[in-house]
Amino acid sequence: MPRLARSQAVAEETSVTELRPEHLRLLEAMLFASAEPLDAATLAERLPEEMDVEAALEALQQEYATRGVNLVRIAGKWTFRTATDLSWLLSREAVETRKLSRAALETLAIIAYHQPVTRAEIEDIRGVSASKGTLDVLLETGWIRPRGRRKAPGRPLTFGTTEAFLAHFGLESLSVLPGLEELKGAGLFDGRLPAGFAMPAPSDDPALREDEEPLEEGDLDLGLAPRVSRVDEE
Amino acid sequence: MPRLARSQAVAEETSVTELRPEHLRLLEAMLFASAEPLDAATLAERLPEEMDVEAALEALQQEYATRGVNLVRIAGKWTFRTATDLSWLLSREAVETRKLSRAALETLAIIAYHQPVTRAEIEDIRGVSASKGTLDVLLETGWIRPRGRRKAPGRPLTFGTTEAFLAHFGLESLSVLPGLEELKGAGLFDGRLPAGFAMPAPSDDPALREDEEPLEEGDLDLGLAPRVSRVDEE
Amino acid sequence: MMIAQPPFTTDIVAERAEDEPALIVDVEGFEGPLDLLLTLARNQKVDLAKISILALADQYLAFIEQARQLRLELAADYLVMAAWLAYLKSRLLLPETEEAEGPTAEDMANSLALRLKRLEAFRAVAQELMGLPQLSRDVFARGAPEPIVDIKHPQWKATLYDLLSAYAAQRQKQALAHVELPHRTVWSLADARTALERLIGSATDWTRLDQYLIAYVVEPSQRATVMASSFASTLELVREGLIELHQHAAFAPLYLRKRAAENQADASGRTPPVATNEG
Repeated sequence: MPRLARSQAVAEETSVTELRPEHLRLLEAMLFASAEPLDAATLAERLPEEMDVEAALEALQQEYATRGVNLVRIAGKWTFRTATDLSWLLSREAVETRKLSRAALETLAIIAYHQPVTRAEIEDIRGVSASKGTLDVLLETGWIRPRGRRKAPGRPLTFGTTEAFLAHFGLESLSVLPGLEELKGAGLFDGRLPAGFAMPAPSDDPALREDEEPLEEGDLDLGLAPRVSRVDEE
Repeated sequence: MPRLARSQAVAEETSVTELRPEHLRLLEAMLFASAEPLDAATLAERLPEEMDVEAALEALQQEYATRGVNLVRIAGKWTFRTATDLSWLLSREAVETRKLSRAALETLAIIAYHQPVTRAEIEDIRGVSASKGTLDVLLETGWIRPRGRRKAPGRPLTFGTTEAFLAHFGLESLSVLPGLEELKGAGLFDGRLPAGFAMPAPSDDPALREDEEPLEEGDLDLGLAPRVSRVDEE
Repeated sequence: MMIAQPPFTTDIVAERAEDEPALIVDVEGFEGPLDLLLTLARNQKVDLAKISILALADQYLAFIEQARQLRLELAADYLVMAAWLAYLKSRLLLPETEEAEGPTAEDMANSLALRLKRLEAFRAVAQELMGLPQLSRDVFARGAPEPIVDIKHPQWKATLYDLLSAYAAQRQKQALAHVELPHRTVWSLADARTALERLIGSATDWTRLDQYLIAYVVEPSQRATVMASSFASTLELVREGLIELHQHAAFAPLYLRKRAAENQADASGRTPPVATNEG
């Protein structure tokens, strides 16, 4: 390696480390190679008898304090760990495109058209009971939110769509969602609808309806909040 | 050791390390954390774009050169390893090993120094027909792999070494194989040998040579595949 | 094989001591005829470059002869080498003929010497290779590497078309399912008649039938059965002379009123209002 290329700081450090006592080398090698944190007694067993292990550990800890790897004491045992401010290095983030399931799409559409709507109402419209995961996935997308509770026995949560929903689907507002005639015109209904079939005029007005009451503190802690922050941890 | 001298040394070092550029912290954190050697490109992904990664790695290598843990380059990738002079200290970490037979060792050396090489060529050098087990044992170590087929009657498999081989022996590349120069310089492989005896510089470049052709599907089903994943588990 | 095995090292086992007497007949200890020849050559205590191939051939053949006298089974490799060496020896002892084809005896001897040197050279580098510090034996990687966690940020994908077609398809499916399996909530004729009699009792002027009925229509799905049963009851009440029924056009709303005693004289009486945009 070309010595000249080294920065001065490195050169100085090298001259300092050349003065490092051998036992710091021994300690760092043992701590590095060990699969487990080691306590001072275990270290002392393998090190030269005359060595003051505790003092050496403290010196080593101080040496590594400003490095990308620190010597830390965990439950009385010593180990090297990535500096806490660099823990982000230990994760690799990637965007993964996922498709919504058919059930999730149907549920999302029902929430969009029928909001505010409870889980039981969604199940009634879909004619099947919703799997737990479906609403969770939709909450994870950030496209729906619990918006209140229905004034009814059991006070079920009511769901509605969010601004992120409008943004994702490029809708100026919910009122531009196509109505029955437009869906028929688009060929999405095949015309065999029974008489009296109706579609609601959707609205995501955040104001609570007459039969809704506000969410309470704590409702959002039940894993029902849009999980923007939780997703980060996964 | 006298406390004063040590604390002074540590204090000096601390003041020096405070001047250490942040990217050395990032590098050492990544390299400490990784179970596998990392190449410069992978490291560069996490570093500021304008940074000269190779230069920083060399600076870091210099910094750690006198420590109990050294930064080494293996198969073109970087990793920390305990200093070679400290193996006595770390015998407890040593993994119990299975010993290779003398035939296997010679075969390994011939493959390493003479690759790509066929079984018949190995037998010619050793003057004895290879027992079936010898190549199998070496394939099991993950240090050798079938890399192609020689364009010759019978299309025999050609063998070469793997990255795991370099990692095990701590080699930056095949060009630093010990004794390679002497072997080539001994005049054993010049024109005085019958055709086919010439020994080119060994290369584990996966690109096939002129006289090699690729393996076909099925070749790797014969238990001849390099078992890289198995080696990792061992 | 999934059984984890210890990594391999390269410590040499069963290395034959160099000072082992060469003529102990122990073919098992040799790694083939070249190895045997190399050992014999070493015992000449001279540089491989200067060994006498002739002397070496003699020693080898003597060795093989001894093994045969002891009725040891020799691998074919050893016998082939013996034959070749016997041939080489004869060539070396005879004067070369000018017109001889192929390599000369000297070429053959040189080739053998070089093969021996080459094997010896590979053995030397094998030893050097094994002398390198080996991973997990002499040098160690980080004992507790900190794994890099893959964080996948899901980016959900759905198009407005996906959304609308899913909605339409499932609503349609459900709607048709309802038609095919209607609620069997049916008014009996008796139910309807009771209801109508109660209603008519309070209404003496023309009243729209569906206005009465609407109060009983709990949900839209019951509308048809309520209407049908009520209409049938109405016709019966008319036949019994209890009410009057009027419809001014096909599919127009139905009007009915109690047929009061005082009204019976002028049955034609006042007609109900003409519905304009109702129905």
